Amino acid sequence: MEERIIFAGFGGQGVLSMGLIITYAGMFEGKNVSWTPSYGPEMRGGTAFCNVTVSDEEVGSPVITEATSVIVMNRPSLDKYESYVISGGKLFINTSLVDKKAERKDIEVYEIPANDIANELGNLKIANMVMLGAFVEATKVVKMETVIKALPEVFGKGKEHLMSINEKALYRGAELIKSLITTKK
Amino acid sequence: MEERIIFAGFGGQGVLSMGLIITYAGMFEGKNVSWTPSYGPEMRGGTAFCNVTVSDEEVGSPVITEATSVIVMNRPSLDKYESYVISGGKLFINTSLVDKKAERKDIEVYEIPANDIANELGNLKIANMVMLGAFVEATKVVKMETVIKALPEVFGKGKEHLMSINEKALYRGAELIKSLITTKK
Amino acid sequence: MAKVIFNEDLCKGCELCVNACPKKIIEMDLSKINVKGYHPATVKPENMNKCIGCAFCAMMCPDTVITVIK
Amino acid sequence: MAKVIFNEDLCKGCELCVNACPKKIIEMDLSKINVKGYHPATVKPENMNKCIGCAFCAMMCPDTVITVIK
Amino acid sequence: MAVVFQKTKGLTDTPFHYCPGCTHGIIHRLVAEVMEELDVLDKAIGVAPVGCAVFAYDYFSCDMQEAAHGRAPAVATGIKRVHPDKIVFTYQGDGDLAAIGTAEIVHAAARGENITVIFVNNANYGMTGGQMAPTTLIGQETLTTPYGRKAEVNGYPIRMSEMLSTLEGVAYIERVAVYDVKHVMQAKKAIKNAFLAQIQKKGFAMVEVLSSCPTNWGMTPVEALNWIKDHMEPYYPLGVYKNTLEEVK
Amino acid sequence: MAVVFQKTKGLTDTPFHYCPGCTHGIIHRLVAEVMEELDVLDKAIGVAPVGCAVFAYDYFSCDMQEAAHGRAPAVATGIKRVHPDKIVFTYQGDGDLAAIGTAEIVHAAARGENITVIFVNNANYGMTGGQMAPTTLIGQETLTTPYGRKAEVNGYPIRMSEMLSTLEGVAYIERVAVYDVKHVMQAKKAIKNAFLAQIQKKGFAMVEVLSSCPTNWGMTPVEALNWIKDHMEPYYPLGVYKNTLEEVK
Amino acid sequence: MAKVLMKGNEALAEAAIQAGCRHYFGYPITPQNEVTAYMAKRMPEVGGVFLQAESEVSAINMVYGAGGAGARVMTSTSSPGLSLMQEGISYLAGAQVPCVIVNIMRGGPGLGDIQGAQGDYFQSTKGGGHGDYRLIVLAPSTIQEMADLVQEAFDIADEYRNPVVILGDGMLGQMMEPVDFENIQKRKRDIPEKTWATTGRGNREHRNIINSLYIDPPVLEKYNYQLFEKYAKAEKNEVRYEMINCEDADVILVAYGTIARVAKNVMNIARREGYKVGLIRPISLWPFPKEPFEKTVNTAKAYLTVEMSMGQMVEDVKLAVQFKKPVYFYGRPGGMIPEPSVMLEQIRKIAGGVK
Amino acid sequence: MAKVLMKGNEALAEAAIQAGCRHYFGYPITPQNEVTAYMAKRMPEVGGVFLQAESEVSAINMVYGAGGAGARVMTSTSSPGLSLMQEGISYLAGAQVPCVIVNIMRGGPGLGDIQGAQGDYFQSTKGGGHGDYRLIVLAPSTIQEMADLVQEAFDIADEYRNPVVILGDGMLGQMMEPVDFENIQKRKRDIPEKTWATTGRGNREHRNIINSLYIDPPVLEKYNYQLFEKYAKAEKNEVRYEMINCEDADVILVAYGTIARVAKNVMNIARREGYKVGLIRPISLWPFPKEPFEKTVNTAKAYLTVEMSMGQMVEDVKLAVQFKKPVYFYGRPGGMIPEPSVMLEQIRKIAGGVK
Ligand SMILES: Cc1ncc(C[n+]2csc(CCOP(=O)(O)OP(=O)(O)O)c2C)c(N)n1
Ligand SMILES: Cc1ncc(C[n+]2csc(CCOP(=O)(O)OP(=O)(O)O)c2C)c(N)n1
Ligand code: SF4
Ligand code: SF4
Ligand code: SF4
Ligand code: SF4
Ligand code: SF4
Ligand code: SF4
Ligand SMILES: [Mg+2]
Ligand SMILES: [Mg+2]
Repeated sequence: MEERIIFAGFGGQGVLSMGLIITYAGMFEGKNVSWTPSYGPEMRGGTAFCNVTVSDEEVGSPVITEATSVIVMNRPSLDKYESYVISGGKLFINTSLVDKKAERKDIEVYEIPANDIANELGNLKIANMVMLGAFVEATKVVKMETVIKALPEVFGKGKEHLMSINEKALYRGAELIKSLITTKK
Repeated sequence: MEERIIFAGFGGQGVLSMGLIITYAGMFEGKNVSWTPSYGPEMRGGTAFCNVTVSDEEVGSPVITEATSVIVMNRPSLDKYESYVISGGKLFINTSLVDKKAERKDIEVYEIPANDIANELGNLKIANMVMLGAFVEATKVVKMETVIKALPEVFGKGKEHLMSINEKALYRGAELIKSLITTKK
Repeated sequence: MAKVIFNEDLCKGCELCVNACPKKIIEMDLSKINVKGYHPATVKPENMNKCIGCAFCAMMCPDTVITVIK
Repeated sequence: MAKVIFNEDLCKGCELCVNACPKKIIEMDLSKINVKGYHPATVKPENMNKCIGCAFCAMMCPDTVITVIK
Repeated sequence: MAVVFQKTKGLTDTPFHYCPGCTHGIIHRLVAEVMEELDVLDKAIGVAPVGCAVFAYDYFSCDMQEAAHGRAPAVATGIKRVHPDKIVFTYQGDGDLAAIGTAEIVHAAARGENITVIFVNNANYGMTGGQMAPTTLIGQETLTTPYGRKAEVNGYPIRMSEMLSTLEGVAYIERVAVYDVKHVMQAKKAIKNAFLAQIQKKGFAMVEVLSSCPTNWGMTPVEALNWIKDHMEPYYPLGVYKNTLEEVK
Repeated sequence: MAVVFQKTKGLTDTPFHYCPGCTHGIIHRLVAEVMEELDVLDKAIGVAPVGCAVFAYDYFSCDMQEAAHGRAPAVATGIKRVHPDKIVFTYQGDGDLAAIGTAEIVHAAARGENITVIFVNNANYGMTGGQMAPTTLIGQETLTTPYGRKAEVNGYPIRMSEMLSTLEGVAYIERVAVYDVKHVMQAKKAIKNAFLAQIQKKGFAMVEVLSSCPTNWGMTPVEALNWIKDHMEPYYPLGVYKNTLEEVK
Repeated sequence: MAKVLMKGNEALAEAAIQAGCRHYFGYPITPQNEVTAYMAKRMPEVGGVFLQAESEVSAINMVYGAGGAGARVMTSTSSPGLSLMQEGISYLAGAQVPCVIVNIMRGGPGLGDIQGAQGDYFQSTKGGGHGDYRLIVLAPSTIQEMADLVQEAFDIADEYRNPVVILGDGMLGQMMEPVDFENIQKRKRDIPEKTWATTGRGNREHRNIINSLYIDPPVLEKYNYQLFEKYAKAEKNEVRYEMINCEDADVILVAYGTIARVAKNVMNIARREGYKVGLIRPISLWPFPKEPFEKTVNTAKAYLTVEMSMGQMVEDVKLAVQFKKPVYFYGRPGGMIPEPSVMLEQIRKIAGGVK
Repeated sequence: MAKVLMKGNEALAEAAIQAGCRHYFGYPITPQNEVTAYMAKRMPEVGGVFLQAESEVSAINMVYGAGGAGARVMTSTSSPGLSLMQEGISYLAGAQVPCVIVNIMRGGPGLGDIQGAQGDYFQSTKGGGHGDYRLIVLAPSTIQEMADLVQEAFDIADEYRNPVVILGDGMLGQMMEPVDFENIQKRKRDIPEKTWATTGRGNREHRNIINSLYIDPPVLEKYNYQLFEKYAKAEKNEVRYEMINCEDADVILVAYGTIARVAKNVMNIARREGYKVGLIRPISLWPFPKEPFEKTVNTAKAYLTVEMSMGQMVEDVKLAVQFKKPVYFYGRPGGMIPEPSVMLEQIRKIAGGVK
């Protein structure tokens, strides 16, 4: 098993954290993991992304050109990364901010209105968690409970008040997938 | 013909000029020439020397390890350079400042009391010219008149008042050699 | 009567213009997200007539978003 | 009564001591050339009794040639 | 209706890459406006630094050179000595000018190099993520002073305007700030003077601009303006430190 | 009879390589005497420059490091941060300190680095044959200002003591000269203060010494002393520029 | 929990501290800023010194002072910063001051970009500074190895009284992988006491002097020969490399650092396709490992060197292979990562019909 | 009188002026001080600019500014100074700014000494700065050639928009030989107008920008490839060397600069002794001349590379000879000159019985 995942969005949408959480979770589950952020001049704005590999084998290139999954949180990210998904791979689109449809036909596309759901939950900042929940549910790269275990590593211990809202968002994202899949069936 | 000459003495004894004069003279006579000074931290004192090659062929190494002639103006120079003279070569010693005798037996040694003669001529600074005159007379590397022609190149044009005393010193040095040779006969 | 024009897609939502406007008529348009991903600054049409054309907003805008007409 | 001692072989003949001596008793020994090739500074024996041991010469000597005794 | 304010021709159409609310943008605009007003855009040659303003060569609508970190004054010197009648300026951050480029700025000033220097003091290294600059205040937390800058360890913030004003080659030095409209207008005047000094061949001219870095200071852009006023200005007093200009009407 | 004056133990037996009458020798002796008198030779670590004093490591009878040209203050900083209780000093020429090493000295001073700097200003680059230094006077002929230093081309000589005194980290700065006995004695006092500042952990201390270079000035050693007095001193006023020392009896 | 997830830059910094480094001098530059930041935070906690220098020129000279004074000292930077350090590095090697210098390479030349690259191989291994000297250059390819090698680097530096370079790239600096600090294996070494350090004379008989000036050429020559005796010893004892699947390999990939990871993947894919492919991964870039080439040159059909540059290490590969077999090259400069697919294609082409 | 007796450093400076160089920025250092002094004197006479920078770091960045502004510009220094210029040189190459950089090498590493040496070959030819770039490096061996090559260097720099290095040594800088300035032969070149220079926009449509930053890796990669196309052109057109007595030679000496003169003498002596000895003297060190080796590798029995270093060019010789024949090395570091007698002895040994 080797999952090569790209998370992408605006700076400030928490895409680096999404990747980190999966990386920690993968490590906790005894997998080989690697996380590579985009980095550039410090100036904010523009696109941020990270590459995450979770694998049973040693991790080769930390830079992903053939992704098993791609998560795009905004429109420019879709434009840039759609082509990175391998045939048969998965593409997660944050439809709250992306008005375009995916063009590829050879991949599985998940449309998640992450910001809208986050808004419903009362906090726009947790759109990334909604998306992450969906991603975990759809891919099963790691278990949801390991993801929950990983949260404090990324957000800092002692921020328990944040945890419950994050968890809630994760589960909402996951539910969405369940219902989608149910729908499909 | 290739003459490889080392001039050595205290800084301030004019050894670089001696070498330069021969170099110019060699050039004027259509020879291949090269002049290499000692250079070091600017601080005055210590030993100064230069290497001069006058040759019918292209000049190879500008640094002389096997000299056809060596001119030493002080004691440390004798200690250092006596061994550089090739067998059959010539060694010129300024006996005014060098109380030691040459040790080599396989070379021709010329003992010139250059400072004393310069003193006689009324100017200690021209000891180097006395020595140079002797050297030219003994080796015939270049003609004396070419040496005279070369003087303004080294001391600057328009310093004619200096020239006559320099010329006088050159000829006194040359005479000394002539008399030495006569004596020998 | 004066008017301010926002080159919306350049706006980064920093609110320096909001802060600078003596008439306090500039606000962020929370209903929009521009190509850069920000809520752009705007003056509601109903408030535009309060603009005195002082150009304080434009002078404090770091991104040359604002043109002022009078 | 004072006395100056010159470590002759260190002397570079700069004459700063000559210049500094209030008693003007230091001179260059033109009869000698030291290992460095300079005429070293000296006080003639007949002048040594004029030395007041002020050590001005030593304080101006850049080459620590001079020791002063009093 | 007439246009009261519009974007200067001194700037290209390329949008700034600066963070939201970063006053680098304001300062750029002022420099560009001054060049337009003095009508020197066609003979100006600018030197961009390494720092957040590294892409300045994309923004000013004149010829530009991108210098190595800190070396803009040397690069500008090279240009000015080739084109003594052109208008040469550098735009530098406080890391660029006051740290790695200390020797270059001191000697450009001492030489009275006839150039104009725009010195953006934002009390940290913006581009690399907010490390201590020579201008970082005592107590200020940065990436490399996580416990606050301590005088015993890192010494004291350097007041470049004061230090450089001791040099004879300096024609004009002023320190300004851009935290409100009034000060922005003063800043523009200072920048104009610094270009005039060059036009009048008076020697080295510099304007130090107290500027914000909301991103690395961890503040909103508006809070950052206040921080300039409340924390920077007291340590870095505004004003003219040297002026040998002829009066210009 | 008692010894009134003899060579200090602060110096080794190696004879100086300096030119006849070069006052580097006097300054060396003063530094060595001060260290002997303060009894710090066993815990002193000196940093030699690149310049005529490059062999200083052969002369001072304490541990020494030879620094790259201009970098002595950085080297000294490295040493001092490892051994904060040792006595660390640099000995630097005006090319070393005021040209290539400008950034290093400015920042050592700004940091209030607790070191002592002996700064030998002889208005040229002695070691390399007498080129212009940042301290070369206007009109002075050197190898690289064969027509005399011109302000329009080379700018103005830098007064380092004045410039560095604007920095807060500085504990002690004095400019002295060594052209006669009285001034030599004053120079020694200043050097002692600069070491005391370090012992008292006051921060950065520097003594600028106006010194001669008879060889490259083309003068006799005695003429050179007069030239310091007549030409250098007027541009480089002697005196204490900063002093935060506690009184020591 | 033995393993912690860390950025390469942070692992490097932590490993240095665990190796006893208590003095760090540096200047910020992307993509190594996390080293500086980590040191700024950690050094005060362990009673060490973190000092941000005014430039890389200063930083390397502070390293000289501190190293000469006997400390375990480190600096880190990225490509342009390394260029500024070249004079200082030549002095460090010349005066035999031990220290660890980290270069987290980025794209060049000039300002270039800030992505990971390998364009500074020549600079580190052949001598970017003046004169005859050598640096020991170690190139990790995982975060764990970064931690391992940094610790060893301090020991090597002290044993040889020589600067040791850790040559990484932006990718390695920025990525996170789990690191185990508890089981780091280091070679046992006889690290001599630093009796030469300038610690103040104390009651020592002699003065200690840190110096690289030998104004008399014959003396300098002799000194150079001494340095090269030391280098010869390093060439004997400090060669490191990894060699995988080389016994039966027709085509042997040669790569170091980040790109060696990619090459390893490619090797596995190619093996699955039936090509006999091996990998030589130099870990010490100087001394360059000749041994794995000597061992394989008779059995391999060709070598394919892959670098994130226009081709630098490939010269050393050619010298090691001695032109007995073809040495091919594939590289991409400017922060781009050579494509696995291109490598595979080249392998197929080189291997020809032979599977 | 056509020939004038001049120091190498002075001839170099005069030749630069005759080549139209009107801007010189430099910092004093032995053994190249005569260049600075000469420029200080001459530039004002010809209406040019001589400026003594505050350091080599500044000097090279002034060169960048002036070269980018369209001037024919030069700097000169010696080994430690060159090390300080490495960042600037990488920028110059990266931004394609033409200029001439003179290195009158001395003994190293570190402060070393001030005698002529050849320890900076790697630094100049492989890249002492960061990133992938190349300098064109020319190595004169007589004062006349110094004058010739400097003039050509400016043309090459302008044709290629690239820095050109004149690599001499202290010996060449200090010695005097007769020089003829009147009959300097230069290749006719199409030197393009400097339409890219920052001269002020004037009525130009576009702005000119001198820059080496390409923050987007694919763009930087492409730019790197462009640079290397240029370098490939130089490798084709700018190779220079001298080849003497190689047709029948059993042993071929390989040497550049000062020591090539000594090698030539040795060749003559050896020939007189009956040994068939030839000489290959690379004049362009980069691009390194492979041709003379290709021409001789089948007939020669061995090569003997002689350098005033611990052995640097010898690597390029090996790469050129491709291990088809043995390549021996004899060198002395630290400013010492390899001994003719030792060379002879080696020749005798290598030639063996064969005369
Ligand atoms: C030689 C070198 N060292 C370090 C860097 C990394 N670097 C880029 S910008 C910068 C600091 C910028 O700070 P400042 O000059 O204050 O500008 P700001 O970003 O704050 O506007 C540094 C250290 C570099 N590019 N080159
Ligand atoms: C990097 C470098 N640049 C230049 C030099 C050459 N150099 C040696 S000493 C010196 C100047 C010395 O002048 P100063 O510091 O004033 O000392 P002084 O000799 O006058 O006492 C120079 C330029 C060098 N050794 N290293
Ligand atoms: S011009 Fe003045 S009043 Fe109008 S919006 Fe701008 S700041 Fe407000
Ligand atoms: S100041 Fe400019 S960028 Fe900021 S919010 Fe207002 S219009 Fe937008
Ligand atoms: S001690 Fe005083 S009086 Fe005696 S010689 Fe010296 S200077 Fe003259
Ligand atoms: S001062 Fe010293 S060196 Fe100079 S002449 Fe007097 S004793 Fe000699
Ligand atoms: S990092 Fe700071 S200085 Fe740089 S653009 Fe952002 S706010 Fe401005
Ligand atoms: S060159 Fe000048 S400074 Fe150097 S030792 Fe000689 S006189 Fe002194
Ligand atoms: Mg800043
Ligand atoms: Mg000086």
